[in-house]
Amino acid sequence: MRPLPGVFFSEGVVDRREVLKAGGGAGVLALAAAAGVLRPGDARAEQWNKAAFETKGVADTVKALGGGASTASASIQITAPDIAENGAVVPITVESALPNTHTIAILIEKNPSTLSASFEIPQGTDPFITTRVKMAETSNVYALVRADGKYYHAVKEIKVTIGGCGG
Amino acid sequence: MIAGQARILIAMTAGLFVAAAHADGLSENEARQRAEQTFRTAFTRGNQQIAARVMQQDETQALCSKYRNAPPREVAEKIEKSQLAAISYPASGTLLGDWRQGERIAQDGYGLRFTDADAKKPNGGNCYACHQLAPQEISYGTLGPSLYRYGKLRGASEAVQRYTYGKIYDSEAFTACSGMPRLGHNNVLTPEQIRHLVALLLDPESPVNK
Amino acid sequence: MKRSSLPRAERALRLAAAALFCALCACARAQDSDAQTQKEIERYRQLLAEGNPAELAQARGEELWKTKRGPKSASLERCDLGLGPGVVKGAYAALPRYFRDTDRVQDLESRLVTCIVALQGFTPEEAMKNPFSAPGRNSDLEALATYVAGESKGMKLAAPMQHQKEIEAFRIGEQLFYRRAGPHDFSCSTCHGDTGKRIRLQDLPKLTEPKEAQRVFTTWPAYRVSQGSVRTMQHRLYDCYWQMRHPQLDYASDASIALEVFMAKYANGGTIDAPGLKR
Amino acid sequence: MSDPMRIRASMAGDKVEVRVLMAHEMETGQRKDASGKLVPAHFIQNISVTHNGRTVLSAQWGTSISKNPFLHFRFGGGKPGEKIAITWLDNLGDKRTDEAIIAAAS
Repeated sequence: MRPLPGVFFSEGVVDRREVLKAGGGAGVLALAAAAGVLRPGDARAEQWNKAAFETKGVADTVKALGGGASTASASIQITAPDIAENGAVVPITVESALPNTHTIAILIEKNPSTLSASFEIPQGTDPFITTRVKMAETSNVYALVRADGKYYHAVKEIKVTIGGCGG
Repeated sequence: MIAGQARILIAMTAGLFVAAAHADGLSENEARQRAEQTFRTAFTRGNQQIAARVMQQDETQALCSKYRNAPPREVAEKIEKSQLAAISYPASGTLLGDWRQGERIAQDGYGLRFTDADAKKPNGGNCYACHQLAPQEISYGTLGPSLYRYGKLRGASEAVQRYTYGKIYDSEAFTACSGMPRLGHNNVLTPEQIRHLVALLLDPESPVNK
Repeated sequence: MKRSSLPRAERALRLAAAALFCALCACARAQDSDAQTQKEIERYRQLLAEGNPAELAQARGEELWKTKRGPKSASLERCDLGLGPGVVKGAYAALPRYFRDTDRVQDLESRLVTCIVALQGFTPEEAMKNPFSAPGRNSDLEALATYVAGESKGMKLAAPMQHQKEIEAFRIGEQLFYRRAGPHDFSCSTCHGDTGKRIRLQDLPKLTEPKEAQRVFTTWPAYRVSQGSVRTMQHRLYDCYWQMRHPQLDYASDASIALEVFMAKYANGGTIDAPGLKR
Repeated sequence: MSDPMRIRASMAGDKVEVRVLMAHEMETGQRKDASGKLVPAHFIQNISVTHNGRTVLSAQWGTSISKNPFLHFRFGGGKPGEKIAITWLDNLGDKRTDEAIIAAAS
């Protein structure tokens, strides 16, 4: 896997499990706080954060959003296959055990548009969401959570395979 | 009854593996003829150039269809002999091309389907559909044997190069009714492309041999 | 542990040791990783199973079935799918079969065309104009087939193999199954003649092996995630011939139906689990 | 006219478990049609789910949500027989609302 642009590591090929370990530890990642997207409060259906959805790559997303910092958290669980049989439909579940989780966003680093979805979780709704995303290629997938006004994340690499007879 | 037995006997002598007088009426030959008629009316709205090509089986295709890919030994030998004689090696130069281009050809399944309209785009070999090659590609098929470390196990002597080129050019020269397309014989791949695939398999620098 | 806090030298050493270890067990690793790949692909399929978008087509098909359409402004509710006019439940589990009114062996889709023509007054050309959906364009036949097939869910496939024409269709289908042609020398049996094989990562059923034939034949129509659509058995065959470098297979052609009868004979006894969800 | 959603809502303990499938192309705007022309983007941008007039989930989506979207979540405070309503709104202004009745635990 390739390292994050200037965020996790500055060199070399790294073992995926170690990345996951690091992601689950205390490493601080200056990641998209996605301020507009993740803003708490009223969730009127007409709101759609165009700027946030037009960002490309995690670094660009950070810039475009002028976001703050996010902390890797072992309290965020991404459930998804390590390998997707087809990139057009990749099942992803995000569950947060962080108290007062208000928002859950899904970011796909290598997609033409990194931000895939952002969910507002009101009081009384479980901080749990399952959906299906398109992945252009093998990529890191981030779950970005805002809880108690702070941002946390988990990351998982999902491999997208070539399939079928046609290649 | 006696006639029926006689027919079965004749059929067996003729080397057929299914009794001619079938319990359900159609003899093997009749079934084949009916199937041919049915096949001929099955693609009326399709690409007629492709249709012309599939309607007309060559002798090898017809024999392998008839024997369901398990020909008797003498038929197999006949196929292998004729196919071996038809392999055309480049007049000069090495059979080892560029493994990097070979890898691209091995990944690519483009070509000759009715949606493949771009005639300028070269056909692919689609090798990974059926074979494991470079270990980095985890999405590979198993219809054919694994070719991982193919060159490491065999070396790259001229004899190995010639065999490998020939096998890709016409697999049935070595195994009659093999499931592998006769990629050179049928003009799916060019001699140049086959050379690149030979390199993918034999070059010590190729990821296949790492 | 914070990854970047490791001293560079120590990391290099560890990577080198890991590389050596991997080289020593390259073969074992290749097998392990292959098993791991298979396991993850299986997990992918399980994670998708909780919501099959084919349900959307099923619902649309049921609506279409009951809607009055065509020059005769009729619904399809009196369509005879083999068990008598109007009987949908279990009909798919008894197809393909011989129909006296058309004097032909028919599969579900060709029979739907017969009903659309006879009951609703469309021409055969109109009825078959749009057999497969495309992005932004739904196919009524696809939705209807999905609905009808779903109404046999849980039933055992019992395609009759008694009528002379059914038996002949099987024999013709068998010949077609082994017929090699085209620039790739392919026949159906090239990919479906052996057990335990796969193309890329997709398992290939041996279609003359009842267990394997049952598992695949009973799960069409299916939502194909690679195509973002429900696909039917007619489309499966059309798509196979595309891959085999053959021309466009005529929808509801006798050849397509003969191949279905051939498969159904081996799949008989399997439990219908349509609509399915596939790559 | 878009097709109705398929909504399953049922009790799971004291929570309501909701699974929904929506019929939508979710066109990315980057795909080319047969003639080589780009197909314009057409995708759901907003989702909201209400129960007794209260929003229990809302979302903003981009083009990378899969075609015929699927969603699964849980909320508290619902009872069997009560209704939930789900609304989607896409980038071309198309909108659809469907309702479902919460079923008892299965």
